[in-house]
Amino acid sequence: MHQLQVLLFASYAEAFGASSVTVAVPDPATVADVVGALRRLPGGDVLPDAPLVAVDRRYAPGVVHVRAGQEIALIPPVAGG
Amino acid sequence: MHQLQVLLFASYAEAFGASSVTVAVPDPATVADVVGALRRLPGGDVLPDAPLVAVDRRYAPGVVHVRAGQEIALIPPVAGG
Amino acid sequence: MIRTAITTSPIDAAALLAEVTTDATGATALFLGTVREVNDGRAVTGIEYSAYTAMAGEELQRIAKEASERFDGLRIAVEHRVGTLALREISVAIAVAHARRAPALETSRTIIEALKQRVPIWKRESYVDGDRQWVDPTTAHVSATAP
Amino acid sequence: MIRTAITTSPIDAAALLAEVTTDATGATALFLGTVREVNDGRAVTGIEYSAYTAMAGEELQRIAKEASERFDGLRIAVEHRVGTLALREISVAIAVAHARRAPALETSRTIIEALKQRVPIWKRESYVDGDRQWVDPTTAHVSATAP
Repeated sequence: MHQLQVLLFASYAEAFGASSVTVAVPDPATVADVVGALRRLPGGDVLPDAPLVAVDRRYAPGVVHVRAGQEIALIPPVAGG
Repeated sequence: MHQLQVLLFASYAEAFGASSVTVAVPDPATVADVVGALRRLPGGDVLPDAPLVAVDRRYAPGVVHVRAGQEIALIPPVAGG
Repeated sequence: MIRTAITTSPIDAAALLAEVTTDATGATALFLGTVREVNDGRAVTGIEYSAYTAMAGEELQRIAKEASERFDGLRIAVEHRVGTLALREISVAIAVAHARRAPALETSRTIIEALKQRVPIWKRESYVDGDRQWVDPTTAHVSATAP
Repeated sequence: MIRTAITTSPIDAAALLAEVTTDATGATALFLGTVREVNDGRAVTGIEYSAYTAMAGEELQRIAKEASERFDGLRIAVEHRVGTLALREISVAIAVAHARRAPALETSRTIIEALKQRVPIWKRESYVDGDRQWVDPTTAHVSATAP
């Protein structure tokens, strides 16, 4: 297991009560592992079935591997425009 | 036969050398009769097969009847915008 | 709300935007036609737009009215300029606002396409070499006239 | 030419129009998103836009770049504002110019649709009754949050 920091925004930041959280995930870990860990935290019940995740500022599907040092962010449903 | 005035614009005004012309057409006359008469005037060779005609400021097909007192105009290919 | 005009004055795009945008609209689409320096491979120095003004005004209003009937709550302002225009000046401005973006965008497009087909306005381009020609979109090139 | 920005300053639509329009362009399409007073049947007094600013800037640039590759000679300027906006203020402006109208109009539409799908920006509406809610387009209604 290792620790990864995940950035949170907007409604997710409110749900988790923080602008970032640290999750413990297997090493190596995938985006899906990160989402699973987030879902088990207090507030994680607000997450939809497949929340959007960005790795290093690009959307990344569940199968992508992530490691410490990457910028990982959980993206609520976007509402720009 | 009776006389009808026809308004001319842009390239057609140049071709006929006037901003309006008077044509002699059967009574009753149709838009097609007017176009036929215009085609026989000096400059009338520039007209395409089916030039646009407006009667009282609306496009009118060849079969429409026209009479003196109506505003009849020959419309070159439009190029607004 | 619909306002259409054939005008001899310079077109103020910002004024049209302000005219159609309200507290109830969430999307505004603006289309501008401007004079460009090259057409059909020739260097253009200016364009003279002329119109069958009375019919052009009525036809433009009919086009805007027809387009407005496809969606509720559209706000439409259209101006077409006539006279001599320099490079980069605005020849036509179509501003459409609506609560939602799709009606605003689609109506703007509907109006410019119909305007180009139906409004009796003509343009004569002036070229660097002093020549002038009427533009004929139906032949995809300009038709020669006396300079 | 492509310029995109996430900005905290009021958006100047006229400046974007001037930025993309040149002697070589003949058509300019502008899309504006503005704050409207009613959403989902509730009276809105203002909107707070927030962003994952670093990614939003990069994603907006990627969207504009992808859109620019469909036609040669496009000129694109896009700004999205963040912060607290009042009614009628501009949240997003997309200005696209091209020699011809179809590329300008289609590119403008492509960009706003992609922006709404992909750029990590969120909005929280404030209502007359003092409540505030995050807007969630995926559920077609707002999701309740603590006021």
